[in-house]
Amino acid sequence: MLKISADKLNSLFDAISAKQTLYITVDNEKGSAEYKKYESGMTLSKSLNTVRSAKDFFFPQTENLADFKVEGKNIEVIDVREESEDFVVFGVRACDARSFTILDKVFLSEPVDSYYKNRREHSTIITMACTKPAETCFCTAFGMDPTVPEGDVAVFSDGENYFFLERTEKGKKFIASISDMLEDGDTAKLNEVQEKARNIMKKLPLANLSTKSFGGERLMKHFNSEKWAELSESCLGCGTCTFVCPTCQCYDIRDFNTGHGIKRFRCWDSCMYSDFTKMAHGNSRNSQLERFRQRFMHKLVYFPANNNGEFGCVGCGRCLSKCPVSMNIVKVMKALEDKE
Amino acid sequence: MQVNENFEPVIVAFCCNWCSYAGADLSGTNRLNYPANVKIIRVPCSCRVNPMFILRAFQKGADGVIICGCHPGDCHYTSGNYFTRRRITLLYSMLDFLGIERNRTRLEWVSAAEGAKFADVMNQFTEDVRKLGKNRRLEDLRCRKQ
Amino acid sequence: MQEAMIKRAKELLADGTVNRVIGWKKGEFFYDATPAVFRTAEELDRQFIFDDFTQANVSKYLVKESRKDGKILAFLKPCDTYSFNQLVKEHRIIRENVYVVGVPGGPKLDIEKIKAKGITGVLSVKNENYTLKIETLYGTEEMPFYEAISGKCESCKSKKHVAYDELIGEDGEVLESNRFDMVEKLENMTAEERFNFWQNELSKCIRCNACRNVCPACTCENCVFDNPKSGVDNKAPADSFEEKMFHIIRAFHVAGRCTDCGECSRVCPQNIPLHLLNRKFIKDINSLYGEYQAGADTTTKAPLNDYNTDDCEPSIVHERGVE
Amino acid sequence: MQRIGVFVCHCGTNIAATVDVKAVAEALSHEQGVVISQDYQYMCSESGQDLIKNAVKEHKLTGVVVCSCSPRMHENTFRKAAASAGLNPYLVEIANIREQCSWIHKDIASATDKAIILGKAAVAKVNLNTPLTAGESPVVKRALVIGGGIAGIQTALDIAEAGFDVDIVEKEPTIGGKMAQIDKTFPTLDCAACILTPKMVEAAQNEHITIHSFSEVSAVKGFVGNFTVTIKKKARFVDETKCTGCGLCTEKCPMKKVPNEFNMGLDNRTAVYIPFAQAVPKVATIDPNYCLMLKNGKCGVCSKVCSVGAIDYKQTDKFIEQKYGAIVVATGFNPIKLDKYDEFAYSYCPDVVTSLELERLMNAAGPNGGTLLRPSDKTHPHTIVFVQCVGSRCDDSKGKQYCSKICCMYTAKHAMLIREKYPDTEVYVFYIDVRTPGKNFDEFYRRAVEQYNVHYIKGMVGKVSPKADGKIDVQASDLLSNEQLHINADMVVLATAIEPDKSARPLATMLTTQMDTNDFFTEAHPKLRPVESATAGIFLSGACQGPKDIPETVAQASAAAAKAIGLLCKNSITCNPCVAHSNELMCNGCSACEKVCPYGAITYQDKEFRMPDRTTAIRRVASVNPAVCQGCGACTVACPSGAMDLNGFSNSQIMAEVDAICK
Repeated sequence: MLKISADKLNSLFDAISAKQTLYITVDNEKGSAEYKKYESGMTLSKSLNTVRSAKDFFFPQTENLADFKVEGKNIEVIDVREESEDFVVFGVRACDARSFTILDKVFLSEPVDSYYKNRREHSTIITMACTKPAETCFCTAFGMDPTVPEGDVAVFSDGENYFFLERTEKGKKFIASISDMLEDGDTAKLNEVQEKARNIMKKLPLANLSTKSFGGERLMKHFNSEKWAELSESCLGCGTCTFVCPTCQCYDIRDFNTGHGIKRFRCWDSCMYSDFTKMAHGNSRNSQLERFRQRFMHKLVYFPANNNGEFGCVGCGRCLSKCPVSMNIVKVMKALEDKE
Repeated sequence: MQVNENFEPVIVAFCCNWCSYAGADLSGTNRLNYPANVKIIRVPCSCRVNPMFILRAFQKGADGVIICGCHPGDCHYTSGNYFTRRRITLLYSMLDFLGIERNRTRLEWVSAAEGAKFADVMNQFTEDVRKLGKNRRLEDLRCRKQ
Repeated sequence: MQEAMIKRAKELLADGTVNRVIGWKKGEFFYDATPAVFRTAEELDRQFIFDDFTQANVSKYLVKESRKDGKILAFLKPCDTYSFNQLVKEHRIIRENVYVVGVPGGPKLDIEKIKAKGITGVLSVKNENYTLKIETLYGTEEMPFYEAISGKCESCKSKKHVAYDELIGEDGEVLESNRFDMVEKLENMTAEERFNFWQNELSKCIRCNACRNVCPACTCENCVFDNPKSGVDNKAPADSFEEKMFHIIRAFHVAGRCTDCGECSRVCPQNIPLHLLNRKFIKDINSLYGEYQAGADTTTKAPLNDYNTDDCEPSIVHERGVE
Repeated sequence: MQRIGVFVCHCGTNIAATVDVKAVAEALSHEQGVVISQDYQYMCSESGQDLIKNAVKEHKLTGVVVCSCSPRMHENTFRKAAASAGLNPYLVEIANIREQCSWIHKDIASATDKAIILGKAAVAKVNLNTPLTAGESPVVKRALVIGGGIAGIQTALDIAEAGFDVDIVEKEPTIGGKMAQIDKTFPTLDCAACILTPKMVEAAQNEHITIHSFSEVSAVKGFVGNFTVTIKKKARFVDETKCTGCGLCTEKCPMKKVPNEFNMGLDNRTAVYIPFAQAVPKVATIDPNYCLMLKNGKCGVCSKVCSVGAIDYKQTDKFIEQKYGAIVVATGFNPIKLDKYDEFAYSYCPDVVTSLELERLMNAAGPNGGTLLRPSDKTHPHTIVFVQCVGSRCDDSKGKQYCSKICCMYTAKHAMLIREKYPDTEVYVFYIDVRTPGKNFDEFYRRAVEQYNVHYIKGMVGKVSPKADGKIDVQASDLLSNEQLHINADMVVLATAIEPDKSARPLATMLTTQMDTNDFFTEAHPKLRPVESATAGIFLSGACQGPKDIPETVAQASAAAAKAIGLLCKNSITCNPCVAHSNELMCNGCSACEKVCPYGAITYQDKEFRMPDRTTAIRRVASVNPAVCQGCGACTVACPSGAMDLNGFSNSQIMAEVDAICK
């Protein structure tokens, strides 16, 4: 497999960023990881994952859709879409990489979301295989192998070298574009590292989490479960889980009056919010129980019902560590799963 | 700091109906000049001024915000300006804490008889804000004029 | 302590003093307890937990719980009792419907602080003579107890319970804390440094509303930021203004009411030190209008609903610190 | 859909000379909702107003903006014009382009730009205006006067004279107050009782006046025009309707050692008593602290001797509730307690007395029948020292910071009366300043010095020490000659500071009126509304508002009466519609608004609501009484949820103005 030694990684980044915009994961001053536009001298984060997911690249928190210019009583509509440039994201984990497939199902099916599509097409996703999963990880429950992540290119580290594996056509082209910096490498040590990681996977506290109790066909059983009252009791109705979630894709469209025109923008919304899908007649889900149920039913029942059994969760574990009251999808799954 | 001579700050002045708005009228009656940058919004009492109004002004492009009310003890509603004083002191202190320039905000007590003071205050405040230049630290980029 | 609490809760359930108990429920791991209402002795035995990681302040839940049928037993740590009192004072909690049992406070530990040390795959933590022995998927790690103390406990203001019907364990004292040190440090920076500090911090905000929704002072029926009729409603951080507006106004709305419980910063997924905004107001109020601790009692007039005829002028801002 | 008319006034050349009015009208015609935009020479003229009226009708306007002079000049004019054309007057907004634009700017371009922006702000605001209707609230044609001293009596008499019913609530068994205790009045030296008691009788006999003596106000609800007051009639154990005031019971009562408060405790009265001969109502009262029957159940003499059977040992406090349109506070004053002034030996030397005690000592109805004798040995005093400013103008916490105002004059009066009656008595007055502003006041003081040879010494008394021989050593400094003095005195009289009656503070809370830090009631405006409190319908009479002498008190009492009559004359009062209102769905019930309301206009109630999650809940919500709210808006900022908003100056209206100005 083609590889680059760890000490040359930054020169690789320099080379990539000379051609197109490169985003890598870096540690911020508080020790948590985030995606940042690469600038010379930045070092790749050693953290397992970023606090915010990689969905931001394709589905940013706020996005201007159109401007309306108001002059007197005339209104002019201005298309504000910018031509996206090609960009590379380096260091995406398996879970986030899988989230793109889920988001694609939403945004790229008819009617296609052209804003999203535009960014997807211009992106090259370089994933990073996991070697040290956290106790909150449960991607395996959704059929992922984090030691061989998806993406355009998968990168593996054996501690001394980074190995590059093409996974798509786009990935192949990308590797070709940097091949002068890569060399063939011995994967013996890598195999060891991967084997070790796979063994850890089996020992993870959530390794036995099962999705077999969920899916479209279980709709009424789960919808009518009495457990929701207890499960949702502590929910604060904030949007933390939604906003750190790599697969949550709901948004609101709003107009902002700048004083000299209107900006129509969309922004992330959360089904946990009391004003979510508020319409002229009021709210469709009026209690926190209903809102809470909606979020998890969507991920575990409605989404698979509409997408050939694919769940709307990738097991990244972000909501497990970020929920202010430690309520999360794992607790919901365990409470609702078949007990026999 | 470099002063841009051509920069014309947008200044919002909230004036209480009973003292400061009348003071502003008096400075007009006495033909006392102050810059046209100052635009007055009439409120019943300085205690009607919600911190949200002040932030809103900065968001939409104001470079300075000044609140004027009756002198303490003279409030038409007996105690309104005492509440104003506490609220606005704390708010201005918070804006300062966030690094917003101190001279962009002010509170002055101007009575109905103090037309000259009103003009002086507005002249001084406009100059102070002009020196600071455009509000950048508390602006909404979407509202920036092209 | 946990056993004593369960025992007492079962007694109070049994003798009919209360029909529910609010406390903390065991999580998936050792550190992720969830605030929960327990209705039976069996539930308490099976799920009730009180340990180094049960940080959450349950007083806010009592806004709703105290309006339900029957009395509820609430286990409150010293800091939680301040929030509780403040909510009673504002008529948000119906005092008669709550039986408060004061329980000892922290220092609580924060799993995030352990993880921030690069320790991952954490399976259990043991405190041995103020050294934490941490079992992980990758072997055993150690770190000093004090480095894992939760941010809100690091500058604890009081170990005294200001409201309770009974106590388990001893009551403590109001403490001399160093909680204003960071505020002071910022005050001593130049305006530009302060601006850069906050610009950097607040730009991380994702407007998830965790700070607001966990805050025991933020119990509005309808928050101005959610109310389209308020004219200031917004949902998203945008171009560096909305998040400033949100956090300034939120801090202002809780000024004189915030008890400094520290929940806002604890829950922020982006680790923004939001409590510093509230502490700035508390520090200002203390120095300008006299020492005031929100929630210390249920009668004192809140500083922003009060005044003295000889209060200082806002120009005092110009006279202090660095521009 | 809004249909707004904009009218730009030239004001002759006042506006038009510096503002391009045509450009303003043109620019505003493009604003949201504007259907007509015109300029005119004089908008306030009749034809200018017609322009508005016609446009309202012709264009079916939903809002009007007049760009003209200050709204303080002609807002009402234009509101009336709009109203006469059928448009709600509160749909009119004024852009002040004269006082705040054309008159202060010289440059036409910038003045015009500013005028356009001010006009845009007014249009933005009027887009959000809502029709407002001034509410009306009926006026109960009855007044309550709290306190039956000279202030209360005068106010009650004046209100009754105008034909309105008025009740006096007096906490003592008789009306008359402090003036009844005074011997002579300055500067005329006429007898206080001779001028006061006819007024007391007049009050008692007036068919419009009801006197509730030995009573207190225990609760006040309601608002201007419609107060509901609970009056506690304290048990006096004598049936007022039966007692004839014959006084036989007081003669026969065996308990004769009760300190007589009317004579400042300088002599004794019986347990059943009538405070003084001319008391109104002249009804006996039994003091339960001393009555043997009430204390031990053994005696009953008064009951036996009472020929009309008025004695009722079983009487209890009674509460009556009455509605009033106006309330006048006349709670008066008291001398301060002197327990902190040990240097004057007041607490242990009986010959050191306060000025009010001296009044009783000199009064013909007093303990000595009008002969001035030392309280200790009943001998004639030959040297009397008066000490001024005892507790007044103090910087320390012992006394009051203010000047008690009346002491200089009554001391001159005392000195003069003593010198007149007892020429062999030497009188010394130690003073900081002598303050005698007032008609014939300075002449009066000069007479004391020049004709009566009263020794006025500028300086303070340091120490008063009773000596073994019964004399009193007064140690003082003479600031003018800069020497220390020792005066061998027989009596010392302390001109004690006065303070508001202790009942005033709880009363102010009940009335939601403001007080200053000294517990004097605060007037609505120190110059222009001196007899009104800031709370509508509550008026101030006499020393409860600040230290006053009798003529001033009476003048203010009549002024307060006039204000009360002005209110009672109306059948209903029109309320300012620009008042706060609470959106109950958003109200948290936290009471923040209530705490900042200067008028007590906000009350809370528990109401049942259907919640968004389809449950019902009882919530505590605020409601604003529009008749009491004055529209300051303090509550709107105290309210974190924005439930509280202000008509005419709503959050969205003000923000629309901000937006228009900043864009």
